[in-house]
Parts: sequence; C-alpha cells; structure tokens
Amino acid sequence: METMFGIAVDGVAYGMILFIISVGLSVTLGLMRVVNLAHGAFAMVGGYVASYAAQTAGLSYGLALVVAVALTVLATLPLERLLYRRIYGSANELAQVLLTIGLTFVIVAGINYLFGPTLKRIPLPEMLTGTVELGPKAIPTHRAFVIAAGAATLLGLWWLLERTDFGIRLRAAVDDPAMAAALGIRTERLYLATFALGTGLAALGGVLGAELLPLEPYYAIRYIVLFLAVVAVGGAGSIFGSAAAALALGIVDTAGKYLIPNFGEFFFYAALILILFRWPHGFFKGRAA
Amino acid sequence: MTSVAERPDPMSDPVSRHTPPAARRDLGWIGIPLVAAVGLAAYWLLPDDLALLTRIAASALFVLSLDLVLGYGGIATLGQAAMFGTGAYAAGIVAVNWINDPFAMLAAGGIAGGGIALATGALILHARGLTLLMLTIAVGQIVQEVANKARDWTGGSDGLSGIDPAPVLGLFRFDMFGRTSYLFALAVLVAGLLVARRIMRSPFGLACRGVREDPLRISAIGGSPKSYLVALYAVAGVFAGVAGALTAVTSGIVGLDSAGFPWSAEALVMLVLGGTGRLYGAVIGTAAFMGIHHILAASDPFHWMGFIGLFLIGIVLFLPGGIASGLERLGGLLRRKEDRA
Amino acid sequence: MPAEPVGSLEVVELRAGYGKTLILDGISFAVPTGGRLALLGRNGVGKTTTLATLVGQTTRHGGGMKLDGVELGGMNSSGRAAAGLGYVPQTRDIFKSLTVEENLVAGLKGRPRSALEEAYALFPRLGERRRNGGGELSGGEQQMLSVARALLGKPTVLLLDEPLEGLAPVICDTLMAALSKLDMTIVLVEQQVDRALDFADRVVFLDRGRVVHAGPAAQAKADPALLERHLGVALAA
Amino acid sequence: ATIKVGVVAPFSGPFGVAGKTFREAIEVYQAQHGKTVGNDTVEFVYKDLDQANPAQSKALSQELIVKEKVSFLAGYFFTPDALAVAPLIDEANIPCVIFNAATSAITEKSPRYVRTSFTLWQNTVPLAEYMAKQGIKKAVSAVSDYGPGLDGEAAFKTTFEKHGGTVVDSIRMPLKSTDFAPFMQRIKDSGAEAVYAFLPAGPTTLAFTKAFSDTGLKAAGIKFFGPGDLTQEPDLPALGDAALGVTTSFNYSRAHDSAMNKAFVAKHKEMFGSTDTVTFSSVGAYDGVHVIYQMIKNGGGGKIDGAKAVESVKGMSWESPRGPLTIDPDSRHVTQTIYLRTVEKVDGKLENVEKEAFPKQPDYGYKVAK
Amino acid sequence: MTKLLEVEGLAKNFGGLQVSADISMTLNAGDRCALIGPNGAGKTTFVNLVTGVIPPSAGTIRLAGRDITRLPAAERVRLGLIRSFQVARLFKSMTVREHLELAVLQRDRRTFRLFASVGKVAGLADEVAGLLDTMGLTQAAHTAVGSLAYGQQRLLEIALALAMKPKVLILDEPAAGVPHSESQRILDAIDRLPEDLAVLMIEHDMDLVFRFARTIVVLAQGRLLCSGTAKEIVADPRVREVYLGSRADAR
Ligand SMILES: Nc1ncnc2c1ncn2[C@@H]1O[C@H](COP(=O)(O)OP(=O)(O)OP(=O)(O)O)[C@@H](O)[C@H]1O
Ligand SMILES: Nc1ncnc2c1ncn2[C@@H]1O[C@H](COP(=O)(O)OP(=O)(O)OP(=O)(O)O)[C@@H](O)[C@H]1O
Ligand SMILES: [Mg+2]
Ligand SMILES: [Mg+2]
Repeated sequence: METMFGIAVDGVAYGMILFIISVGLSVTLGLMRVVNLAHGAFAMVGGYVASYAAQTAGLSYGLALVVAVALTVLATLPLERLLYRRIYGSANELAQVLLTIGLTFVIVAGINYLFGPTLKRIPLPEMLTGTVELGPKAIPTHRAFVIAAGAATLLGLWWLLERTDFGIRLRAAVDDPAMAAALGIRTERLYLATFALGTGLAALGGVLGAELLPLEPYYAIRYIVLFLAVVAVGGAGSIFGSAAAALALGIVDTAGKYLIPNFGEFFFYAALILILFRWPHGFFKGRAA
Repeated sequence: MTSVAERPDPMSDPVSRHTPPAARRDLGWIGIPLVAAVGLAAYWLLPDDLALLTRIAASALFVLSLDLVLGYGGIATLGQAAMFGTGAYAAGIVAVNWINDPFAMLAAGGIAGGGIALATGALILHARGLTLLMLTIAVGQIVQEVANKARDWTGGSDGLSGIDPAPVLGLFRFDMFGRTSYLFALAVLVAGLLVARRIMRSPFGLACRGVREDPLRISAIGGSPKSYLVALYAVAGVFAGVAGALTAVTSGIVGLDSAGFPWSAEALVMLVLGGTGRLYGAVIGTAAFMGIHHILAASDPFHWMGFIGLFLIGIVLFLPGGIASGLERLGGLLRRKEDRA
Repeated sequence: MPAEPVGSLEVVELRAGYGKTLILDGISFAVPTGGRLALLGRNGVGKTTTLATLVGQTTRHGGGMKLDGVELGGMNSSGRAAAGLGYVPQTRDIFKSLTVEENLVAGLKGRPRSALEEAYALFPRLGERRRNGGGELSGGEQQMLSVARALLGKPTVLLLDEPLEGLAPVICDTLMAALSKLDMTIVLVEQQVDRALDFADRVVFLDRGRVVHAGPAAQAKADPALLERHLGVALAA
Repeated sequence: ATIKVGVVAPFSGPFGVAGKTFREAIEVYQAQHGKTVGNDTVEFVYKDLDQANPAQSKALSQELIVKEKVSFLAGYFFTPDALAVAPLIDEANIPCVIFNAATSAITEKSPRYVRTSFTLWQNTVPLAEYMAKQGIKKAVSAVSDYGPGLDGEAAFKTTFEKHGGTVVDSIRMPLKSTDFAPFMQRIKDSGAEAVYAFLPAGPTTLAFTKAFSDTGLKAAGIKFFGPGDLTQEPDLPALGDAALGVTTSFNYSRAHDSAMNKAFVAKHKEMFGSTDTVTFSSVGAYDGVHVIYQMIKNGGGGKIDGAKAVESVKGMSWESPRGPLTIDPDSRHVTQTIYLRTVEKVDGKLENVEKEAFPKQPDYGYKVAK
Repeated sequence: MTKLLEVEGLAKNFGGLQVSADISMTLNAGDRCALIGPNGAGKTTFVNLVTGVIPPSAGTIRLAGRDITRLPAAERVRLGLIRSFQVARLFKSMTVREHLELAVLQRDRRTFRLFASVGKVAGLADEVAGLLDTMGLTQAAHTAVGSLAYGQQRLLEIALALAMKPKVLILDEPAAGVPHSESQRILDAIDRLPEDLAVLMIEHDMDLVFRFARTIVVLAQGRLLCSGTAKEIVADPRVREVYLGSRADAR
C-alpha cells in the first residue's frame, strides 16, 4: 500500500514536470499546427539563460526564471517573423519538420559553442531544497513546487484559450486562416502572440524541469520524443489532455520502472501503444482532428 | 496535424501544379538511368571513397522505402528503422548461423522487414497524423529494445559482428577496398528504384495516392484505406529490410543504432531534403545529406551540426519541394528556353 | 477613409488569378452606395475569383478596386475586412473545430457578445445548435452560419457567393427577405437566377474572366435571349 | 616519412566531449614528446562518429585505410564501433589501439587490438572486494541496460558474493531513463546497505546521483559505490554537493598525485586554458599514443607491419599520468592500478580524491565465458 | 418489382439530440425518388446511415434482401450502394482522369495489382473516356481537381458515382453549385442509367426535383412527413409551410 502510494506520488510529480515542458508544444502543435521540433531547443535555451543568470550574473532563482522566460520569448520572436511564418498550416508539415530540425541543430551547435558540452545547473534556492512529507512519502520540495506551478499553468491556459475572445479568434485563425482574415481577424499578430506563448511555456518548462532533465546541448534532441508522446496521448491542442497524458505517462513510467525495471522501456512504449490504440486521437480529441 | 496532415500542399509547389503530369513522369523516367550512370561514374572518379558511396547507396534504398510510405501513402513515420533494423539483423543472423550468400541475406532481410511491417502496420495504421507518428516511434523503440534484450542472437548493444558474406555469385569477394560492396549496393539500389517505380505506376500506386489524399473518399468508392496502407507499409518494409540486409552485407556488422529513432529521423530529413513522392528524390536527398555531412564532419566535426542546420533551413526557405523540385524547375526552365529557340 | 464609410465599390480593369495562372482578365464594374449587383455567369467563368480577389485571397496582377474611394489593392484580408468588406464564401468555410457560437464570435469584429442575438433572431435554427461543433451542422445550417457570421461584422459592402445553395426554399425566402431589408451595398453571385434578378438592381454577366454584359436587372430579366446567351438557360416560365 | 594514425571517435553529438578529450590528450602528448619518431613524422587524422554506429565506424575506418593510408587505427569510444573493425585490421594488417571502448570481449576478436583504457571488470572487482571488506553484507546493483552495464553487474555479483556478500536485487535501468525516483524507491525497499551503480557518463549519471540524495537515500545512510564514470570530472561542477561522499573506483583521477600527472594537467591547462575536460578518456588516449609511438620506434622506421608491431609491445611497461602500466601479453589490455576515490571539495572545487590504491589489476573479464 | 433498398424503423441520436426517428421506406428497381425537407431535417444523416458512414441507433437496412445494417461502408459500396457527397469530396492533387481510373479499378477489384501499369489495364481507357464524355469533362481530363471550378467538381462527383455501376444510387444535392445549363447534364446522365436501378436524390432545387422525380419523400425534423407524386406534394399544405414557401407557387 505504502509502495503504491509512493509510486503514485513519484508518478504524479514526474508527470507534472512532463506536463509543464510539453504543454507549450501542445499549444504550438495543436493550435498553430506547427510540428515544432525545436520546442526542446527553446526549453533548453530557457534553461541555459536561467543557469547563466543565476550562476554568472548571480540573480535569484525567481528572477532568473522570469529573465529566462522573457529573454527566450524575445529571442525567438524574430524566428517567428523570419522562419515560422512561412511554414504555418498543416499542409506544410514536412517543411515544418525539416525547418525545425534544422533550427534545433543550429541552436544545439550554438549552445555547444557558447557554453561548452558539459552539464549546466540552475542552483535551487534554500527554500526549494530538502523534502516535504506527504503522508508516509517524502518528496523533494522542488517537485512539490513544480506540481503547484503546473496546476497554475493548466488553469491559466485553459481560461485563456477556451474562455476569452482571444482564444476563440486564435482557434478560428488556426482552423481557416484565409476565412479568419476575411472576417477581419489579424491572424499574423495572433500567431505571433501564440508563438510567444508557446516558447514562453517551453522556457518555463526548461527551467523548472532542469533538475530532472539536466541541461546539456543535446537536451534539445534527447527529450523531444517524450514531449511528443505527451502531446499525442493528450490530443494536440488540448490543455487538459496534455495534463492527463503527462500524469498517465508519468505514473505508467514510474510504475513500470519500479515493478519491472529490466523491461522499463518496453512497458512505457507498450503502454503508449495501448493508449493510442484505445484513444487514437488522444485523451481529449485534438483540435487539429 | 491529424487528418489533413500529410498532404503536400499543391499551392506550395508551383511546379507540380502547372506541369502536366506527363512531363513530371518523364523526368522520373530519366531519374533512374541517371542514378545508375552517376553511380557508375562515381566508381571511377572517386575510387578512394567507395566506403562512403556504399553507405550512401544502401541508405538511399532505405530512404526510398520511406518515400513509398510517406510520399505515396501519406504515412508520416519516425519508425522506419524498425524495418531496416529487423532486415539487417535477420540477414546477419542468417549469415552467422546458416548461409552467408549475399542474395540469400537480402532475401532474408526483405522477408523479415516485410513481415514486421505487415504485423505492426496492421496494429497501428488505423491512426493518422501525430498519433501514428508516435505509434511508429513506439514500435521502433520496442524493436530496438527486443534487439537489445536478445543478446544471444543479436549481440545486444555490442552489435552483431562476425558477418562474413560469401563472394557475390561465387565470383566477387567483398574486399577491403569496397569495390564489390559498392557495385553490389548500386545494383540493388537501381533494381529497387525500378521495382518501386513500377509499383507506383500500377493500379495499386494510384489507389495509394487516393488514400493519401482522402481515406474516407476511398471507402466511399468501396476500397479499404487501411488495407492499402498496410499493404503499402509491408511493401516498403520489404524495401527497408533489403536496405538493412544490404548494409549488413556490405559492412559485416549490425548495431542497435540500425533500428534506432535517430536513424528513422535522419531518413525523414534526407527524404524531405530530396523531395517526396518522386523516388529519385530519395537518392538525391541521401547523397546530398550524407555527402555534406561527410565533408563538414571532416573539416569541422565540432560545428558541422550548425552548418547542416543552416543548410536544412535554407532548403525549406528557398527550395520548398526539396532538391528534386529545384531540379525539376530548372529542367522546366531549360525546356521552355528550348521551346522558344 | 471618410468618417462614416458608406460603401461604394468600384472595380477597374481588375486582373487576377491563382499564382501565375490568370483568371480575371480586366474586369470593371461599380456599385453605388446601397446598390445591389448580381454577378452571374456559367460555371468557372470567374465569379468566385472576383469576390475572392476583392477580399484579397488571390494574386492580383493588375487593375484596382476601391471602397469609398480608398484603394484596397495594397491591404491584406483583415485590413479589407476592417475597411468594411463582409464575405460569405461559396464553400462556406465554417470553422469546423469551433462551436456555432464561437464561429459567430469570431465574426463580431469587436462588437459585444450581446449582438449574437441578432444572428439567432435571423436564423432560429442556429440558436438551437449554438453549442454544436461547426463541423456537425447540416449543409444548410452551415450556410446560415456563414451568412450570419458575415452580417454580425456589420459590413458596408457584403459579398455573397451563392448564399442560397443548399437552403430549403422557405429558408431562401427568409434569407432573401432579410437581405432585402439590409441597408448595405451587396454583390450577389447566385445560381438561382430568378431570385438574383428579383433582388438586384443591376446585373453583370461574366464569361471567361471578362465582363460580357452589364445593365439593369429588370431589363435582363425581361430578355430571355440575353439570359440564354450568357447563362445557357431561360428562366422558368 | 609521415606515418598516419586514424582516430575514430565522437567529435560531435551528445558524446562530443569524448572526442575532444582524445584530441586534446593527443596534442598534449605530441607537445611533450614531439611529432617525430626517428625519421618519421606522426600525423593524426580524425573521423567523427557521433554515436554508436558500427556500420559507419567500419566505413570510416575503411576510408582511413584506403584513402588516407593510415598505419594505425585508434580511438573508438563505443564497443560496437571497435568491434566493427576487426575484419578490416586483420585484412589490412594494421594495429588498432582502443582509447576507451570498455567491453572485455573486444580484444578477443582480433590479435591486432591493443587497449589502453579500462574494463568494467577491472574497475569493479577491486571495488566489490573493498565493499565486502568494509563489512557490507547486502548490496544492490543498478546498472544501465547495455553491454558495459551488464559486464559491471556480472563482475560485481561474482566478486561480491565470492567475498561473502549478497546481492539482494540486480536492477537494470533503461539507458534513456530520465526519472530515477522509482529505482531509488526500489533500492530503498530492498533493504540493502549499499548500492553499486553504473551508468555511462553524461546527463543520466547526473540525474541518478541527484535522485540518490533528493529521495533521501543518502540521508538514510545507504552507501553509494560505482565505477568512476559516475563522477567523471567534466560532470562534477553540475553534480554539485549531491556528489559529495560518493565512492568510486577508477583508473584515473585528475587529482592524482604524481609528478607526471601534474605535468600532464599543467600542459593541458597551458594549451587549452582549462582542465575541465581532463578525465579518464584523456589518459586512455594519452597512453594510447605512447603505445603507438613505441610501436613505431620498435619497427625501426618505414612501413608498419601490424602483427609485428603488436607483438613488439606485448609486456611493455611504462609510467603514465595515472600510474604504472603494463600491456598484458595475453589480453593486450593494460594492467594498471585501480584507485578508490571519494568526491571531496579541494580548494572549493569538487575532485575525486584518491583514498586507496589496488595495484596491478588485470582485465578480469578477459575470456570469461558469458 | 424487386425491392432494392428497404429501410425499417431507422433512428439516430447524437447525444440527446434525435436527428432521425423511425424512418421506413423502400426503393424498388426503377425508382426515381427525391428526398426533400428543410435544412437540418436529417437528410444527409439518413444517407450516412444507409451508406454506413455512421451506425444507426436503431432500425434495419436491407439491400436486395440482404441485411446490411452492420456492414462497413466499403462493403456496401461493393454491393452496389453508391453515394455522391453534398460537398464535393475529391482527391485534390489527382487529375479528373485519375479519379475515374481509380473508381473503375476499385469497382473491378483490380487495385491490388502491384506490377501492372495503369495505362495498360484492358478496357480501362475506353470506359473512362465514356464517363468523361457523359459528364462533359473530356476537356478537363488532365486537370488536377484542386484547380477545377466548383461546378465541374460537382460533375466529377457524379461521374465517380456512375463509374461504380451502382444498383442503388444516392445523390446528395448533386446540382448544388451547378448552374441550370449544366444540371441538365446530370439529368441526362441519370436518364441513361439502366432502368432497373434505383436512384434517390436529395435536392433543394425544385426545378430539378420536379424534372427528375417520379416520387417524392418529405422529411422534417428527422421523421417522414409524407410522400407521393410531385403534384400531391406541392398540394400538401404542410410541405408548403415547412419547406416550399414561395416556390410552391413558382410551379
Ligand atoms: N485554387 C485555384 N487554383 C487555380 N485555378 C483555380 C482555382 N480555383 C478556381 N480556379 C480556376 O479559375 C476559374 C474560375 O473559377 P471560379 O471558381 O472563379 O468560377 P465560378 O464562376 O465561381 O464558377 P462556379 O459557378 O462553378 O462556382 C476556373 O477555370 C477554375 O478552374
Ligand atoms: N455529428 C453530429 N453531432 C451532432 N449533431 C449533428 C451531427 N451531425 C448532424 N447533426 C445535426 O443533425 C441535424 C440533421 O443534419 P443533416 O445533415 O442530416 O441535415 P440535412 O437534412 O442534410 O440538411 P441540409 O439540407 O441542410 O443539408 C442537423 O441539425 C445537424 O446539426
Ligand atoms: Mg464559384
Ligand atoms: Mg444535407
């Protein structure tokens, strides 16, 4: 019983971290229909900025987080103008894959050049080190913090996309950009804003998740499959879907590794296949479907 | 990115839009002899680089298999290496344990690749878009994990070594200089291209194109989209398996990487780079990518990644249909000039 | 732009098409404020292309179009919509992943949500289906939604591409009556020639990307030979 | 004349650091000992192989032989890449000096392999003996699920149980794991006093070590042992205090206290500005170059006969930055001193500080039937 | 007379919404029947139920005596139950000709030939040429459908249905977007079909309905309202109210 509880807690904590990093991808993929394989790269950039800000510039953790998100968004906005704008739309999927892989390569090479190949860390403040007791189970304070941040992100995003006119206009622009423009919706600005949202979330996830997914130049490539899995299981563009998927995968992965570590990898992918077999459009049928 | 996902946008590709299909087909026809001719020329011109050329030829066959599923079936996959790896291991295991004739190895690879494609295809091809992409990745990972666990047969992460293929037709030994390897690989590639072209111009190829565009419409004329896709996936699996076997024959070793995700992803990049739905685009893309990689990695291994990234971005921005579409456009221009003259 | 846009439309020697393909080969017509123009012609002559060019969805190769004297050519689609164009495309272009209500909100152009009631009053059917997905609607319901969505933006010039297609005759009656009451400039493309001619005050016939006849609607209606020549039909007696 | 040495290693990609350490060490060696041997100039030609990919490894090696006409092959970070060239070096009669790839079985596949790195068996056997001697009765092994990991697991189990200990759980962890909390839970539940862990150097070791202290295992007094890959020098700054007190066994530590090592580290710092990347693979390459130089010397100039060259260095002994080395005439693998180290802060910088030395350790894994 | 299509007690709910309720009707060989009704009455839904695109909540469907209620859509097509779509649904990058080739090959189950060439399949070219001619599409044969005017797409939609050699042909608003001049083509094509098959047409264009139909069925709010000849229907006040409006007088 206690073990089950332990697995559940660990799984939820892991899941929330997956959620916070992947939800930005769900936004760009589901809402803008951009297969943004550079999502991991943006997350990594956020992490590196925070690491630099905290370690070299000596900012506090909170401040470093804000700076990282802001700088990442600012740095990637020109990319939207110059690159992404040309590949919007589901018809361009292959071009998207190629372009974002190319971009990822460039970012990886750049980070490698600037910061070197070794692992980087973002020092945690005193407050977030140590553990909190959750019944019989102790979980690291930092993870508890991430869970809270994830929940806040979840609610905020849901409200923004489902309840505001911005959300409606955005979804209209995604569904049929030409018609949306003909109705007077400024699709270009909307896309810019949404892109910024997506990269901001990526950076946030990169910083908050750095304890689990350590920062190094190949971060950008190493974890992208994991993020895609969350988005696919959740249903692209569905915020609640991403959360449900991240938690489900987190728990499955944790349980698999605990119970049958030798076949941990099998277990995870077999579960993925089963879930996608049962829900081919993801838990919450994706917007793009 | 689900239902409409894999359709190439007719608007983004002005050439295919306005060239009558017949003209495009003609270019396709020149493509294959051209591959053979350039391949042979390379044999004489670059005798010291046969190792690289052999890898390009075998990889091109693999990328070709991906073109079959993606370019003609609209199946976006990041798990094609599962078939490649299965074919490679099958060929290797057959060679190590039973018979090391290169053709027998190719046959084993083809059967294994086709078999695994048939089995997994039937399981996953109900899905589309991102879901399918994930499923293919998952299948790839599982195949790789099986290969890792079956150490007794596959050598696990150490790789399956000790593959020593017999001389081709009992005459041509696989030498250190790679002459036999290269010519053998080139011949298999050209044969593969011919067969693929044949299949894609058949009624089956036509039906597959229909499925790619609108599977529901296919069922409305009485076809079963899934059975076409599964068949196509299996056919492509045979190609991928043969490509894997070809690599096993020419390199004498099979590693876990041959079934890995990076290899699938790289193949996708090479295909899109070359241009989908053309067959010879696969060859162009593979040659361009691996050639450039080779040159960059030799001159500046630390930063080649950045350069190749810029190159990919450049292709998307300036040659949206891939290199092959650029060539077609060039061809179109020349022809128009001729017409005027 | 004048303080109060009133909606006169002028098209001069317009040449446009898709990419390099030229479809419209020099089209000119004008609609005065509050005017109603029927744009008729056989299949594929370029009616849809004309309207799509006006809203900025095609490639313009030459010529111009002015709304209240302001040239539209340099603006993008959303700019033209802001300038007062409203558009009901032939293919309806419902946002399939949005609910009916959200589809309407997307057309509000900044007006308050209370304005949605106007749409539900015009087509009660939409009110009943407001929570349904746009993709779930029947063909005719989609047509209603498309028209209602365009009207909610209070355009000064309304471009209608076969708005009656797929509507039950009673609904056609309702819609035409509602359109007749509108106080805006309207360009109507329609296959139901009799209804179109009843509605419009002027008519333009297109053929292969050119204007082949322009004149008062009433005159055209009374001239079976003319209709026969440009449309290949005589009106049902 | 010029004698070329082809080096195949990852210079880009996730393991790019490894190639970098090779190259730097080679350049340090050449700066210290000159680029010539007798009348011959030794020139290194590098080929990038970014990840384990035996087919590519073979193609690159083939190109080095055919096009570059190298007299030696060297490098090879991963086992399959090293294994792939066995038929080639036999056919071309070229010695192949392995700077890293650590599976014992490699040198069995061709008489032309010489290895100057280490094997998992070599590192693990003395460590397991040490653990048993510390009075540890119950231990868990947790290794990455791939060749070297399985070697480590087997070496640990055999040795530890031979000395009276019990391995209560053998956990194999997927190579790509990111979250280690469940494994920690399992280790905790097993009731072991100590854990023997092996993961390849990189992000996973970091996450593992962090998880070990985060989930309270460290606080619960469970001891943490493993081969030195876990705390390799380039990762230490990122590991931070989580690594303090981790005990590892390895053939080299940057902090090794010897004149030769000081000279090596100093020269490295002089040439490349920092010693952050000095680690086990550096000395693997450094000593590998030494062996190559020796083979050239023994050949007396001119063309290299692979078989004879290898023969000439069997049993060769010398002093390296890591300590005394001998090439075992049987296995052609270096017999060396294995050090027991603990991570400590030295001048504010984390270092693997040597606590004990186990001299003359051979490759215990050579020809162990599997 | 042979009963080709029999529908009994067909019903469909979407969530709580009853879209079709207790629909029963029969189509006999030779029938030319029109299905009319207000927007959202459930006509397309009815077609979707009959053709197997969506499963019914209740009821049975029989084709030539065989119960096909549970058969998948493609299976029904192979049995000769063919439909056209209300909104043209075509393969955008394929040419008109390729559409028809595909349809004919599919009908004859010759699509799994991997090594034959489309151009050399016996009899194919002639049949396709005939179909192109029937619908006046010969000129457009090599045009990709994506750049075809909408009206021509509608004609191709019908040509596809004809290519399948149907037993029961269901046309969902075949003339929507087709001008009167061209709609005659559609009627001509239908006239040339073998007498012994049944055609069901959904259409809002009353001229076309009256020219085509021998019987008319009216659907309203998911239920059958009435059926009869054109005269009877026009005379029915209920039909005038829910559907025809001013058009009743235009006749
Ligand atoms: N997206 C497109 N790309 C290229 N050509 C097109 C495209 N859409 C239409 N066309 C061509 O433009 C011409 C005019 O088409 P348009 O749709 O404007 O005709 P229309 O008068 O509206 O006909 P209909 O009555 O059938 O709607 C046609 O010949 C058609 O083939
Ligand atoms: N998937 C669905 N979910 C919910 N409601 C649906 C769905 N499909 C159809 N409906 C509803 O069922 C009703 C009947 O739709 P149907 O398309 O059958 O009408 P129709 O008679 O063909 O109308 P039209 O003449 O306008 O094409 C409509 O009100 C529609 O909103
Ligand atoms: Mg039109
Ligand atoms: Mg309908």
